[in-house]
Amino acid sequence: MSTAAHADHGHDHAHAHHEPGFVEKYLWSTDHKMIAMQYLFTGMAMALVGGFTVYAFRMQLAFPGMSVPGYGRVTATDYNALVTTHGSVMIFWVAMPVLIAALGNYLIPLMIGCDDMVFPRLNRLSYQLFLISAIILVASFYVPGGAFGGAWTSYPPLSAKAEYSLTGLGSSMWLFAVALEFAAFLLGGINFVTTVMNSRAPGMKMFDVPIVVWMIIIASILFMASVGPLIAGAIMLMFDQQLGTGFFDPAKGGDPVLWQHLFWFFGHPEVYVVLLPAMGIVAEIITVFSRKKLFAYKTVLYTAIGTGVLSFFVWAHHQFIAGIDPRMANVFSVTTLLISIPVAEMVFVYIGTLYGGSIRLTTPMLWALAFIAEFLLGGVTGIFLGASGADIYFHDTYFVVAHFHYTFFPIAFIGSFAAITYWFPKMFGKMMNETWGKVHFWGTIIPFNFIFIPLFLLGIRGDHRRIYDYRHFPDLMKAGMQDLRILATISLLVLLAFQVVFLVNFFVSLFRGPKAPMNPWNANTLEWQAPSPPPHGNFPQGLPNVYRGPYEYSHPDRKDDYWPQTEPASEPAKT
Amino acid sequence: MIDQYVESASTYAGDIDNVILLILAIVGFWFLLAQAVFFGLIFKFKARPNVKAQYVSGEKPHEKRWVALPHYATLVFDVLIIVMAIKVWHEVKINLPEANSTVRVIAQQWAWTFVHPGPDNKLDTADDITTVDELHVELNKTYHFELTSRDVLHSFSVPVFRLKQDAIPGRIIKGWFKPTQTGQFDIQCTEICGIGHGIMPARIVIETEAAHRLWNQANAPKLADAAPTTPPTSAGGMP
Amino acid sequence: MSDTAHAPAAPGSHAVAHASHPDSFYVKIWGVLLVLLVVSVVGPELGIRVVTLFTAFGIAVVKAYLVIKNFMHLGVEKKYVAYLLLTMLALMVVMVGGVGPDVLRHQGTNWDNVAAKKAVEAGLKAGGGHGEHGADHGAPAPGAASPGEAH
Amino acid sequence: MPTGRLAVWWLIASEIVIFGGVLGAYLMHRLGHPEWANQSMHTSTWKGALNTFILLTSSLSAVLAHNAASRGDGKRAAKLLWATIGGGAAFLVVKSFEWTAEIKAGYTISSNTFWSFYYTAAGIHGLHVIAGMIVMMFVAADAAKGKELQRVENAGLYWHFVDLVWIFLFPLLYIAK
Repeated sequence: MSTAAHADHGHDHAHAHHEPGFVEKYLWSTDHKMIAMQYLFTGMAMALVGGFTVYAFRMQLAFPGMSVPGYGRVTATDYNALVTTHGSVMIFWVAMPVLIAALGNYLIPLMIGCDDMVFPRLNRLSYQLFLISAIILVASFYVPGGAFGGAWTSYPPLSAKAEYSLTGLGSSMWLFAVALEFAAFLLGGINFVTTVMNSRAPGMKMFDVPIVVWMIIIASILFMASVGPLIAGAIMLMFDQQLGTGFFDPAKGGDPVLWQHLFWFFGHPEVYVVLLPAMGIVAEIITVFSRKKLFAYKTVLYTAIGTGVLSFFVWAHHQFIAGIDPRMANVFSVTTLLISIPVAEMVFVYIGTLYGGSIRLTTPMLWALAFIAEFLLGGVTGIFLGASGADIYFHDTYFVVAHFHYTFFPIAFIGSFAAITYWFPKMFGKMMNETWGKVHFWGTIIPFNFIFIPLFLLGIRGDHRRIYDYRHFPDLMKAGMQDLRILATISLLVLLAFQVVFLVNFFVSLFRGPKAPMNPWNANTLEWQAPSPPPHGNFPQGLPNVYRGPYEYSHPDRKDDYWPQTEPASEPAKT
Repeated sequence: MIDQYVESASTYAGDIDNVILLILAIVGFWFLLAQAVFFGLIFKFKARPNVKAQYVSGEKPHEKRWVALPHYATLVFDVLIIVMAIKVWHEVKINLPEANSTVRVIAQQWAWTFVHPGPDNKLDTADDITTVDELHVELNKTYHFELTSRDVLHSFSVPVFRLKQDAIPGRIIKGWFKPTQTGQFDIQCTEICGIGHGIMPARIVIETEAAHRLWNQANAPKLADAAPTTPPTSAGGMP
Repeated sequence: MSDTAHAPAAPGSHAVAHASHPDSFYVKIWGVLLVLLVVSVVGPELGIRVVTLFTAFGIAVVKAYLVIKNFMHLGVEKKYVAYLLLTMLALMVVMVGGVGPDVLRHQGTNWDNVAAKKAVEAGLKAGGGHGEHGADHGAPAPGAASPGEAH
Repeated sequence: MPTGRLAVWWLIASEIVIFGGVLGAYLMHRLGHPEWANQSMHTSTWKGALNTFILLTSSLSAVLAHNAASRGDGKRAAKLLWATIGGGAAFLVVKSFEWTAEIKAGYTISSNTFWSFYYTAAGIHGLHVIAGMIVMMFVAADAAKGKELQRVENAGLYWHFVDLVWIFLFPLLYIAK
């Protein structure tokens, strides 16, 4: 399978016959590892944008009318733009590039034992489109009217007409940026899928592929299959904005509900697009640090596929009270609760993996375990929202906000921190500082819960979303409610402050950290058989052969508690 | 649980609260159990010197059972939750009981217009009472509402009723409520509708029969000048 | 996933790999497609609704099948490709099935799309006569902004 | 399966849902709006049929190019690819005459939702035609020198897909009146 692929793309990138210059090495590279780094650093930079926006609008909520240090007064217009940007940036420009693009690009060729993606130039193009989309999004803050403020769901007619949104240009820039980003990830997804199908190392059968690679592939396929209608919808909405068509305008014979469906037909699978890679990362880390074989590999795989398939049948639970026919809500309520089964099963499997292990609480392991603990709360609170009767009350309250932050924060941040701390030695050839890693861990996890538990309580008390000043609502200013808002904001400030620890640790370790050995965690998967960091072409000693699955830890026949996938069975166990 | 924080002022508020409570009990139990098992395993199997981890593939039937059993339990409880949730959903959103009166709710950027039927209890007559940002209803009477919007999406949310429904331009959406408690409460717009989304509060005033009659009489337009003050069809796509 | 460029063979008459079809085979398929095109244009001229639907959409499906099978060689392609494409089509059916009750229909349980109903009514009224339609193009379809006579 | 062809299949799969979104939305509106028949009667069936003919014929030359390429005859493959590109160009010429006539008659993208769908669906398809033509120019240039002959099939696959989309657009936009 690999021969055809290698023959096919051999011409695509010259195998570094000359020393590449700075631009060629860092900015115009076709090397999958460099592109992964570009995605990672762009994603981190966009996380700072997303973090700054949340800082500004949470300050406004806790201390309405104050001049926020570093931002100024948050007006109603600003508030909407900040909330919208926060949502879109964190999902499309942080979670997607870091979890799928950066880790997918970095890990897929290394973990399946090939020298690069099958389409390296397509890969570079994909990153460039992504970068342009990020620039357009940030630039939309500086155009007349300001950035789009119609929430990340961008429901028309508000998003379709400048006279309603008052941000004509900002809306179009937001929409164009999102559509461009989708195009970038479509190209990336095609590249991932074909690479894994055609370039696996000799001997690597379907069930020898590490779970994280499987998850990224399933996520890419989910993305490809769900994003089409929204790309079509984005073109239609763009025409509504710029050419005066009426696809979503009831006054012209269109239908605003159509956009909601097109959006959520993508939007719900999108949740699993980012969830599955994070789940995959956790699978890699908990097996390595509990020295255990993954409990029921095939079950994990099938539940992931089942989740993916089911995710196409649940989208309208976002629209229960949005004006869809109430009878359809019954259908979607049933499918939504059914999807809890495969997701719960995946969590049970991970908990089962811990049984009988030898658990080492290193920084990456702490993050992976925290993912499970926190995601559980995010998962179970989803039941309240998927059950149509209960959703009538909770829809569009802070309960929803808290619920999806308990899923998305573990996905986008806990998952990313787990991945970065785990693969840092491979990526940069240096070890990260464990002590500061743990300080950062506790400094993130504790305030995280103190942000969102108050938001659950506020949601139960009826706080609705996207309101810049609750003083207009007497029932929402009852005793204690403002205190909860202030508590959430103060916790956010603490959480943000601790991210400085991470950045300092990251860059100090990058430049000054102790040199990392080839396989610091005694892991089985192929990337740990390449030098740290891997050179261009990944495996200078020749592309590896694979003899077994990725999770053969603590095998009873072996003295070592790990058994690399590349080690031939006949050789005596290393001592 | 909810009524400790937010008054319960409609006939179905208690039913919605009960569904929430039921879900809380079910998922709360499983959540705590899962967390207990999870943390228990972490502490029990912390790395100790010279103790090798066990080799468990999880593929054998007796091992798989540990995942399969909770999986069936999830299914059973899912079905229970679905049944309860859909029952309440039908009560609130699908079955409309006979109404004593009908009000019209029109959302726009960024205000609510409420059309009350007036003393004759019929809409689209000369004595209709149109108010802005204030809805007057009578205790223990079943109301239908006809909801629409003039421009963008809005959402008509009355937390004390546990009622929420989006307003869509070009569509009329019907629903119902029956107030069970007098008082003044918030009406919120819960769908982002532009820069004024945060300044779109309204109040609902639930009155006794006598007080409501007085309000009707005081505010009903005099028939002489009825025509100019009561636009029977304001530009809301309404009948 | 094997290295061979094509699946070994499909059963029956397609036992030969597709690349070995002579050019004349493709010209024949093209001829069939052209005949079908003519039928699909002439059929609706008869003005019978069933014939129109069958000739327009039935024949489109047949044409698509011929192109996919013979020009794109899906018949001798790996099976999973066909499944992949069918899955995508099935997803679109799911989407239309889920969206239809809200968008295709103009009223349902406790809701009424008065804007769309008005547009239909006004459009049918305006389109009663044939011919001089250059005139009504500019008029925006009436909708929610102008109140309707809904019930 | 060769990587290039595999990638084209995945590309086609993801394009199916993009066109599926537009056409699904159109279909739902069309079935709910019988009055659109009064608009669609102003589309030109014979121009649509002519374009169908052009695309079917260009698909034939694309598959013949693939046949030539699989025999190793790069020169003939390149010639046939250029014929396919010519077909695409002819398609666009017909399309531009058609649209000019319609816009002159007052049917623009914003006249009515039928026309919005008409121009949007055909416009997205037209962009795919242009993209296919550009790709084929590069492939033809290589094939003429006998290089990268496997790409002839991949470009052809994509072109057949563009043809397929038109096969469905034609009855949806032109015939159903």
